[in-house]
Amino acid sequence: MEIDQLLVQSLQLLGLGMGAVFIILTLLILLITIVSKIVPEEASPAPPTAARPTISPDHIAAITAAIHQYKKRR
Amino acid sequence: MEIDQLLVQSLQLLGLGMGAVFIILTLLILLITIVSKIVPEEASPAPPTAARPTISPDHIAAITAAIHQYKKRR
Amino acid sequence: MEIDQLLVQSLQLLGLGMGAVFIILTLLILLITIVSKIVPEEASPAPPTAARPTISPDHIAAITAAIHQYKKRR
Amino acid sequence: MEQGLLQLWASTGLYNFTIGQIGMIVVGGVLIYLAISRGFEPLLLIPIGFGGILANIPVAEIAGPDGLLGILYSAGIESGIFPLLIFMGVGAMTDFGPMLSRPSLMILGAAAQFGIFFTLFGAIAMNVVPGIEFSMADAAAIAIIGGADGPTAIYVGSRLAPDLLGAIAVAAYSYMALVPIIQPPIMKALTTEKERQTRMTQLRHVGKLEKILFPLLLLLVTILLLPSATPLVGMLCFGNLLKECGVVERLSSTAQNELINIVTIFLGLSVGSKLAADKFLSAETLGILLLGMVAFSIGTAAGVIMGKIMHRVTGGAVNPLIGAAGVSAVPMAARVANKVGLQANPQNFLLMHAMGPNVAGVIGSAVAAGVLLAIVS
Amino acid sequence: MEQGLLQLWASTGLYNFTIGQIGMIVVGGVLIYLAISRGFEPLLLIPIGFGGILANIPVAEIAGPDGLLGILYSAGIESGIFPLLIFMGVGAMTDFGPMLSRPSLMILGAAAQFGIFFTLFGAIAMNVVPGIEFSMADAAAIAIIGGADGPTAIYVGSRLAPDLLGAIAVAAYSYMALVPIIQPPIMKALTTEKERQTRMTQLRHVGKLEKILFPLLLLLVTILLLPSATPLVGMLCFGNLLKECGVVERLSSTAQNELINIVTIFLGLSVGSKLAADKFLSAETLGILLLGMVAFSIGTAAGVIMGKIMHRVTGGAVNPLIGAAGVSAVPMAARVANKVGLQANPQNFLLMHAMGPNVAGVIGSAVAAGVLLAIVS
Amino acid sequence: MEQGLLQLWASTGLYNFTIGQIGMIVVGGVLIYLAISRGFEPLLLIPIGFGGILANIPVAEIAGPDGLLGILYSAGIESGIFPLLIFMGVGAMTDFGPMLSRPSLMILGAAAQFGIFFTLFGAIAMNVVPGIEFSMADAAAIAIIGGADGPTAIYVGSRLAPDLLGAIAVAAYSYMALVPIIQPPIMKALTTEKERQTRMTQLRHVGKLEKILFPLLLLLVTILLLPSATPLVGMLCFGNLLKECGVVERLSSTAQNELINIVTIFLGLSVGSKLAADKFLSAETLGILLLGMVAFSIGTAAGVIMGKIMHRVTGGAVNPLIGAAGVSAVPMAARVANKVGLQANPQNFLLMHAMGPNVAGVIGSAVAAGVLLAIVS
Ligand code: NA
Ligand code: NA
Ligand code: NA
Repeated sequence: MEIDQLLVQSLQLLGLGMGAVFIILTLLILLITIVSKIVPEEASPAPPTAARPTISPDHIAAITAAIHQYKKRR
Repeated sequence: MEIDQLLVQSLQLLGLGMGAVFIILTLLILLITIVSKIVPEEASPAPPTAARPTISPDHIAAITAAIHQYKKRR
Repeated sequence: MEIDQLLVQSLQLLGLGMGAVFIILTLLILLITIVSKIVPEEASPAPPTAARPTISPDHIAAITAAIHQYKKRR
Repeated sequence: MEQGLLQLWASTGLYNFTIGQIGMIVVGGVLIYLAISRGFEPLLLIPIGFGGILANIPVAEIAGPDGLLGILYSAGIESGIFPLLIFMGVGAMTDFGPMLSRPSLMILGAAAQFGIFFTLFGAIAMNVVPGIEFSMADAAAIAIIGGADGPTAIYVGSRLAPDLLGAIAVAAYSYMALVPIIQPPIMKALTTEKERQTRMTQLRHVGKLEKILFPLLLLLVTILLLPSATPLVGMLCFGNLLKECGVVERLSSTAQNELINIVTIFLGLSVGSKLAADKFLSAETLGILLLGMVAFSIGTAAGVIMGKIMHRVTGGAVNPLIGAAGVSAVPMAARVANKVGLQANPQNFLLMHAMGPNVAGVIGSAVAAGVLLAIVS
Repeated sequence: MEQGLLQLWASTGLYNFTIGQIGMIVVGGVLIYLAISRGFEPLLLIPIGFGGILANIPVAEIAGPDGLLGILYSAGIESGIFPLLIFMGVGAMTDFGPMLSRPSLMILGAAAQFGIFFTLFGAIAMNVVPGIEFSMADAAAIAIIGGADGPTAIYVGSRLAPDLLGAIAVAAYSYMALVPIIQPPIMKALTTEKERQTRMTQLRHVGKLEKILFPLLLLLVTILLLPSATPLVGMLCFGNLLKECGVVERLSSTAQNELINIVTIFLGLSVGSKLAADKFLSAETLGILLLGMVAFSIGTAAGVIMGKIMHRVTGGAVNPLIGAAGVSAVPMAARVANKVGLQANPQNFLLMHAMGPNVAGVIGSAVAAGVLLAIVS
Repeated sequence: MEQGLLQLWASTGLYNFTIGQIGMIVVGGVLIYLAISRGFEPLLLIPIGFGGILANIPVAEIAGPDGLLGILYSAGIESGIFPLLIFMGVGAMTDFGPMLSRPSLMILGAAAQFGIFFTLFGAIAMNVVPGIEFSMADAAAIAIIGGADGPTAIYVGSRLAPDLLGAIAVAAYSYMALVPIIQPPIMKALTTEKERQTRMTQLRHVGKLEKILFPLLLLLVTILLLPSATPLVGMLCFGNLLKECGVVERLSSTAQNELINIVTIFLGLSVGSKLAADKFLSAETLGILLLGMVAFSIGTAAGVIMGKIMHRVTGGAVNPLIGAAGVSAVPMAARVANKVGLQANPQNFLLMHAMGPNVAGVIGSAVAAGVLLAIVS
């Protein structure tokens, strides 16, 4: 293909591509905004609670046992 | 194949299949029972010991160190 | 192939192989020695420091929280 | 420019959608919804549902031979590798202790397989319905839903009726999730209040050596009598041996964690790739869903009835409710048995007693799968 | 003996080296050096660099069709599986919360993709230089470097211009590592001190349900408008759904840890296998490196300019610096925005505000990739 | 019905067994027994033994081209991928520090490779025994057992003599497990009490940079002199670089944990698939077992003799016992050297001193493998 033709085609791609990117992201902005209005407000979780799920009951059991052993050893 | 023939065949499969399942599981019951008689009785492990292996020495070391740091911080 | 020929060939392989192994490992000894001279001496790390990195801040946070919960439960 | 725009427009989903694809994307979404908000076997139904969505996207050909799902399907499902690795992981996660401590209860896990073979018959009979045409292989693949065991169903389905695999897998996992709804009415209808109140004696302790020997014994019996079941049973036994032998902890841990997780993701997506509109949206899928329900119900009933027989024979030492756990659907069915038992008698903890028939049901349906593969294929 | 010695000598590297191979082994060593001592994206550049060394060893043919790297390449890159699995892992690691809390900032992630398409034009224009010959497919593959997203670049590169893949991947990851050096001068040149001092209000809390719905919405929009982007976007959404749905913790954990680690090792080595001397040591590689730099710079500039526009439009509610994060290069570009912001105003914490455009940039470049794949291939 | 019964009976193992298959299932069972109750390299011998059982099940064809083991074998062993990934994991687990702190001891790891090449000669000589016919390739594959390194043996075996792979792998791992029984008598016979009492001075500290440079140096030397060894040595170096460079902790961790575990399971099962009766139950297997024993013994002796030479040359600074660790069999052989040293002098801790020759032995046998692959194949 001639370079002129390629240049024209790449300019077209620039237009199409940026167009697609903007259209899709704009659509997403709209949808996200709509969803955030529709979705019932969550009670924002209290900070101390948020920390809890990272510690599984197994972990706590293990740590509890470890503390036990630690105390016994001394 | 005619449906009649298929129905007959599927009835045969019902017999063969349930037969195989029962024979194999019954044989297993026998074998398991025999094995449980032959195998020397294990001293059943004391319950507190059973809990221990889930905490590795590394873990205990880590936790011990953590308790240390925790105490120091306060 | 005649077995005599194979035996001769395997003797050759013995020579070539052991030669290659010794040459390569000797070369490595030389290179390692040279590198150990060139590379600036590291301050050898203090032993207590070495133990620390195995406990991540997250871990400490988790354990701290666990200790908290443990204390509360009692 | 105009040409480019046209080309882009012609490549949009909006331009290319068929109604069937839209339907299947909705089906995929429903599966994901059920998995997330109703807790329907999410580990499998989320990947399957998502795979179903991806497979029905126009133009992209993700389930085509060069697409991600197509490649995963042919590498892992067509070859049988994925379900076998899952079975290995299941073996590495399963404690056969409760079963070994009272082996006679395994007979409950045998009885419940009646659901499979009755459904086979039912699937063939369904051929009288116009629009439905099940071959013997199709019928066998559908019947295995009654095994209430996901990897077994996918393994048999992929071997005997790959076109129906999507519907079979969806039915199998959906009904496994529905076990708490399907089973209790059947269990209650077939038992008296007094039977349900039966308490069972504590289980004997099972030694380490017995647990190590069991997978080897199971494999041996299967080799001698039903080699066609050995891929499934063998991998189950291998996984269990890794777990019980105590000397390859790192392999056992990987088999029941990272490896099974990786394979679950791939298997789910691959199975989802079979949720293609033309195969799924048909009278046959309705038939499969209906037959799957029948299979679960009959299996449950057969297990409970065998439980009643054992109740009589043992002079009341067996609570017939645990027979329902024989369908497998591990560990859901055992929990259901426990729950129904607690309703009859709040002191009546059947969970560990039901685990025996429950895991025996896994073996039972693997054996049933072996029979079907040996004779039908 | 003599013959054996000769055979052995004729099989040494010393006897068989070409100057190009030596050059590429040095290049591999330099990449490893930069990764270790400069912290240049070590997770990728160490495997890529090492793969490059292995691929240029004479005689051994490690990158040949029967060698380890060759097999990995054809199984994982040619098929597209590796970058897609990486994208799944990225999805499972990404918190879209900051983006969802202020969706309008996504427009910054769109603007920064201008770097991609401007570079496409530049690559075609570069054909006037003698010795450089870029087809439209080559140009598109090079342009995607401007997406500042590794797996996207590798996916598009492997589809459109596999011969250039080595150079494209090296350029993409190198410039991602160089973001803290490339971006600040551009950001400062295009903004006033006062603009950079702009403080932004705290982000609203985003609920769990919004986070679960987002990957499904994103997939839906992509399906409708640009199916050719759905392999990439789909796997990103799948990974993110695993993370956010909260019911498949073990799958999410595996996807973002072991699985992505395994695939990263394989992907890096495979990409390195494309650092063959005859392909890499050419004028075209210089062109690619130059164009990659242009792509990053233009993308940054476009993001910042769009940031200035938003600054005006919103009456000063948006700090234009966060526009630079729109190129993606997660999370490096967001950190750079934060750092430059702190220089202007020590109370000005932009990190979380920049994360929105930052992850939007990932989506933006996946969309751009979809356009290129739909029209060019 | 009758026909179905016959079909089922004709598909049982009982009906189809050959005596050879029964024999091999027993062999598999013995391997598993040794692994579990004697601690014989259980990580490999349990999967190999189990794979051997599965491969000899009649009818099921699990080791056939469409069976699980057959597929794993061709994907991972025939291609060489599994042993190379294991080697990467070994690299990521190996600390070359003790070797680097006193590099001269590496010569012990060279000397012990004499076991390999002497065995090559022995295998060819064994052709005079009727019923045994070893080609040069067979002999080379058998000889590598003397390298006392599992993945190297499997890699070379799969390249040069796939039919003998089962026996070679079984011999290699069995003798590695038997090192505490095979080595001490040889070590004691060749050394005086006084030599064994020799204490060694503390090791110098090895810096981080030296550790990072070592894998690159090793690779460089191998590239220059013996490219045919670079697949093995390269992956070892890659793994070690991941470990030592300190910036890709997550890749290093995955390489030495989940990834090597997964590959170990697959590799073991695949190797087991080569325990087919017709190949294994032959005079040649006996020959291989005998030659393997010879290889370990000669390698041990050669290492110890070189140790004695170094003892003299250094004026008593080297305990000759650590020469035995030069065969590799990491870390078993180093522990054996330590134990025998403690018997002679309870204050004599040789473990860390023996680790140097021990890991040097891994490099030595990889180099030997390179020579064999370059000249024999
Ligand atoms: Na079942
Ligand atoms: Na981007
Ligand atoms: Na060795």
